[in-house]
Amino acid sequence: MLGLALGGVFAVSGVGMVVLYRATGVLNLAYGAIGALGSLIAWSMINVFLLPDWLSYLVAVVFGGVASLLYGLLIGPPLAGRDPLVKAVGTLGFLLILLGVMDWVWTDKAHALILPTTQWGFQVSEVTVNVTQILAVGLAVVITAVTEVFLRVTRLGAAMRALANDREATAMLGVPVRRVEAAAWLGSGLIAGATGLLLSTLVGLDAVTLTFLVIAALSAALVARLQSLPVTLVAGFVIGVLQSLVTPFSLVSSYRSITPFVVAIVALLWFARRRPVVLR
Amino acid sequence: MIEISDLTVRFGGVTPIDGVSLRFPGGTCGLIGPNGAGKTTLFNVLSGFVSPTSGSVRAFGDDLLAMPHYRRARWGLRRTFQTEQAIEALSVFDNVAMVHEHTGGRRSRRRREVLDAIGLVGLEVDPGELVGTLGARERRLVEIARAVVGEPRVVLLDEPAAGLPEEETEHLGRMIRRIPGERGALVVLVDHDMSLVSACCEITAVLDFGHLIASGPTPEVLRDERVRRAYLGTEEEL
Amino acid sequence: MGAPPSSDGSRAPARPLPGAGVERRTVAEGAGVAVFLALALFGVPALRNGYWELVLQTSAIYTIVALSLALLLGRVGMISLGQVALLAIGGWIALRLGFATTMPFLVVVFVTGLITGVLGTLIGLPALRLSGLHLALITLMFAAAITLLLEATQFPNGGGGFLGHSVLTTAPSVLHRPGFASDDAAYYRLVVVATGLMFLLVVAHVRSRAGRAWAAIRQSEAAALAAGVNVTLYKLWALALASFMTGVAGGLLAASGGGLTVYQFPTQNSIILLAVVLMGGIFSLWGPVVAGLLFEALPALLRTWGLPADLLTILFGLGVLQVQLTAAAGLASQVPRDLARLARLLGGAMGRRRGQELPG
Amino acid sequence: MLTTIVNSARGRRAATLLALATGLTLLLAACGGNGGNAGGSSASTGGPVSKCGLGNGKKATGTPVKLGAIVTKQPGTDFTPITGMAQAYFSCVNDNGGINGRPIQYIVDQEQSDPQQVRADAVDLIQNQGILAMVGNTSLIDCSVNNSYYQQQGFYVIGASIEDQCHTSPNYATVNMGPNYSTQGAVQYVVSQGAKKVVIDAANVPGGAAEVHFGIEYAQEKGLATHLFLDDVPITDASGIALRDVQEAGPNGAVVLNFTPPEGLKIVEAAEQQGLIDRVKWGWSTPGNDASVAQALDTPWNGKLGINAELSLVTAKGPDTALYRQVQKKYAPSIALGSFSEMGFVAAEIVTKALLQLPPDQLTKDGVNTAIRNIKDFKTDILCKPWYYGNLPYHVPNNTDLTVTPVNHVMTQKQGCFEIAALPDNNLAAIRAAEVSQHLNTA
Repeated sequence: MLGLALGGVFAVSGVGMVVLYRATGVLNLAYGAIGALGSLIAWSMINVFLLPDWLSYLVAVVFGGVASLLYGLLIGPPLAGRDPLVKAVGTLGFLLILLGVMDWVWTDKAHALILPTTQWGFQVSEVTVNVTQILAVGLAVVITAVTEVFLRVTRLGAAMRALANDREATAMLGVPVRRVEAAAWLGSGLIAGATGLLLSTLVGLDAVTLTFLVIAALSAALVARLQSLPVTLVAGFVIGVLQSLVTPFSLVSSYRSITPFVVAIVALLWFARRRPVVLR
Repeated sequence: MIEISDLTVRFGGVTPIDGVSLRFPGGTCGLIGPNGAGKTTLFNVLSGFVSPTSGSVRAFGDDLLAMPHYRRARWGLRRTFQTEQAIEALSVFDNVAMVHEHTGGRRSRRRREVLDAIGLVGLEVDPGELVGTLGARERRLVEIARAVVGEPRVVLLDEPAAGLPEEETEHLGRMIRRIPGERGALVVLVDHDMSLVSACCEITAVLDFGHLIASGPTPEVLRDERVRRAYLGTEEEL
Repeated sequence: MGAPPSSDGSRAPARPLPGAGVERRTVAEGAGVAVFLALALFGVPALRNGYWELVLQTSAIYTIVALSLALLLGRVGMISLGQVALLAIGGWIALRLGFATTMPFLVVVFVTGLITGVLGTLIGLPALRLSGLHLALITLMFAAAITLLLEATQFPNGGGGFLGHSVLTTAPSVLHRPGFASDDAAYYRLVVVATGLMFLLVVAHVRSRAGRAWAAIRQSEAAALAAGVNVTLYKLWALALASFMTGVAGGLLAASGGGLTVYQFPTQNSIILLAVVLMGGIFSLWGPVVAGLLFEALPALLRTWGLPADLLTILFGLGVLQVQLTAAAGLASQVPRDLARLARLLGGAMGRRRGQELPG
Repeated sequence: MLTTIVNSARGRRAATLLALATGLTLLLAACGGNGGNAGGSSASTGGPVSKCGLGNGKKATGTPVKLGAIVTKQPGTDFTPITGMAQAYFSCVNDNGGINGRPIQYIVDQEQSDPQQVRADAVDLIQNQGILAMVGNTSLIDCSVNNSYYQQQGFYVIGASIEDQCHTSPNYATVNMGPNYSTQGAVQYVVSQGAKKVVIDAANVPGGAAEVHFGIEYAQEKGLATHLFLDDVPITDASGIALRDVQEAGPNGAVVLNFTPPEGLKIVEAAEQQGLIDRVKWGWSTPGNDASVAQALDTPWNGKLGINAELSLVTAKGPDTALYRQVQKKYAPSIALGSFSEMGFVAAEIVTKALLQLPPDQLTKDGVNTAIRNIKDFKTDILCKPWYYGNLPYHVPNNTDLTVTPVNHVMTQKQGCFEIAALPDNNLAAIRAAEVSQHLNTA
């Protein structure tokens, strides 16, 4: 169960990134930073401005969507025709900006944001499970399912899938490319905001930790070759469970947080084992 | 001489080359066909970027397919690309010298042979000039100079005239015709400009949808009914 | 957008490719290098300011790391998001050798470079099959994994066993300096000389057969292969050279003031290093010098002025975006041109975005 | 009370330490100080309050006396409340006659755990800024990085410690005792409660095992079985961990934790849920001395969790603690009352007293550092025993401390001042011998 909760976190982050990558070709490495900043804003609203909790959580999620959308509108188009690497490095710039802002505004003080769901728990044999953990698992499954259905059933979804294949051809077919991309930025940003809230409860509200957790979460997306949502979901859970299974073996226990990176490296190498010469 | 026997290339469900047997005896040979006929794929098989599903390729008695791709340049196989690939970060001289030094050219003869190749293609720029600052025509010529430097045995030219104005094409044609004589290399020319092909090539082969539909002396091939139909089908001018 | 979509991630941002040539080094530039070296070697120690000497010493060491990254990125077109992790590996090896053997300092540093070169090449093997985004990601994954491994093993501090770390020893993880450079000023000079040698090494390579092969690989692997370049060999060679230099930097860092801790090599430093290298410029040899200064000296300057260091993170982020958006060649080659470009970008951004609905 | 867990994930360490600092602020302190603070004057509320420096109310002018500090401030770890409180005390001194008329200028360099930076900062402060003394240094790496430099420059630092290196140098003395001695203190507490086996459970972080080895050594000296568990943080399986610890300890055993408050809290709360409180004795090193812990633990825990405390409770009634609260209120209201700021206050108080006793012509680098090294028998009610510097190869001047425990959601004193026991490895035998022979705290 604990592995599943952790895996849910990997999975839900991975799903958000894959959706965006499929629609826009951008691997958003600032994904974690967006969620972290949203959570810090929620923290300030609750603890400094004494606003209601539900409003603060809502703002955190909406902030994720808006921040992501803004980046998508401002930086996305000029880089649209460029290589995926250039686009990804661009999001690294965004990551650094967000990180700098977080360190500057919220300084280095420790913050804690505990979702109320964490207090509700129950006992499964000797292990206490809280609702936030269940929420993480549930959110991962629900978001994957909803997004998958959305991509398959709705017109916008179909347009997104088409975009993933060939941007220029899709544009020629009369699909409003920029609007579809904006929708993807917004959607993935909303998921980032929600994931950020979950993570700040499960892992802790710390700008640096949350920002770079994205690297671990990427492993699930990479196993799915940045394409398949269901595979991302399953991979996330498998990595989470794998990591918690390693815990009892004291020899490797202290190295267990390496699990996602090892999985990602193996996946990348496996997919690259046959590579044709790239011709332009 | 290049001898291609029963060559088939398959990518998943697509078969860009389907059982082609073909012989380029020497001199300058043309290879034409509508878009998607398999010309560039055939070049890619020759230069090793694509592994054929079946078939064999022998060039001057050697089994070309058995060589690793970077070794083929050393053996004497050179090519240009549809979109030119002159190295922008290097000077004209270094672009050509790079091929010379990686294909076993003697160091003592490098300078002379590189300048010789630059002269052969008629490049009238400072050899120290960076390729990145050159125009489209000069870049094409740099790429051809790289293909003819040293001791080439087979030179594959992939649409060298693409995007060039007519008078440039004539100059290009004159230059291509000189290559077999001055370098002793077999030239295979792919181009859509039929005047260039008929001006350069004694014999020509025609591919359509991966099949060889005609080959022989160029004027005859161009009159061939199947060839005309293949081009008409794609609404391309002969 | 002017730049054509390219399938090869290693391609430089846009044509014409800027600043390719050390070949075109002019007399003036040579004189500039000489003056710069003289200032670095004799001017800085003459100030008798121990603080800036230490800051610039670290800057010089990070200049080597930046140089290795710029070599991979600018010359060969291979990206690495794990260069700081490799620096940490270099530091670990140097300390391990330093504590386990009685080899002289310079030998330790050199051997460290060789071992790191081999390890870096092994780690970089995937680079032979991956390029662009996937290469960036796998190096990032390696960096994260290495950082975690180091946190578990710690740096050697004279303890026993293979790891050489004893939890009961309170000795710091410092490599002993050579007798001829035991004080800070002398060690600073040693570091500057070593950095200069690394630049010479790179210049020698770039001007040679290897440099021409790399230029071909960077632009198009297909063209390189067609030209007879053994792409695998030259990529490995580039990895080995970059890793060697990073290893040497790790050795130098291990003997710099204070030694090494596992906290100073977080994964994000590899990302920030990429940011400053892009800002400094990957095509000019001055780029890594600028990057080293941005990475180490600028934070020190801000501290001196009492400004928050977080501003730098933001600045580096903006720098990366600017370089990516304008395909600029970095501060070193063209500060003035960048400014003009930025102005044009700001002016043209609106129009460009409107035109974006159209394909191509 | 600066027991911390040097942790790879800075966030967690941060959270812990900060919670530790802010937590104490919130203490509603029923009877914190019970007169248990040896060495200080015990006084009732409204009783005497110490004065800042000369206490004459005159503003100091003239050439400033420069002091410096290096302090860690990075995402996740912020020790600046220590230097911040020292600054507040110096401001108070400057408003009260300064150092015989001259104001103190306090220059604090913040560092981010980068050895090269920390080394350069020390050079900057000593060579460029020309400081006369280092006071309030609190850093994850300053002791190991700069010990030799301070030695070479003749600087005698007064700081607070995390690393063991802070206690093994002739040039570094701290007002607290650090995690290693503090964990030993917690083990001593459970042993004094009759534990027959000691299980130590600590965070699996760099140096995690080293941080608790005095505790293990003490139990083994007493002939008790020990077992060490290192758990990854953040803890995700608190219930399993609590059960495992208790089962390993067995009947009449004890479990001693070395975790930051949020992590340790997970374990003790899980123990309560599973009804494990009374199956073993429970101990916790200094980080557990935190208001968040006291508030979170319900009445079943009353008096049953012994937490080692290195400094007095901030609510104690001594004159120095009273002044500390006053200075905080007036000069540094944004800094939390807590052990961090207490440490800064004590360090600043110690150096101010040393400076005031110097003739004007002795206010030089050598004069001041000699005076610091000669500090003996500095009495304050914030510490159990008088503080001293002395001519020693290693320093643990704060080696007597107390045990506190949560009672009805408030931290209260459980055990009065007791000595951290001398062990073959912890230098305390030699230190105590020197205390006697040099009359360091026995005047």
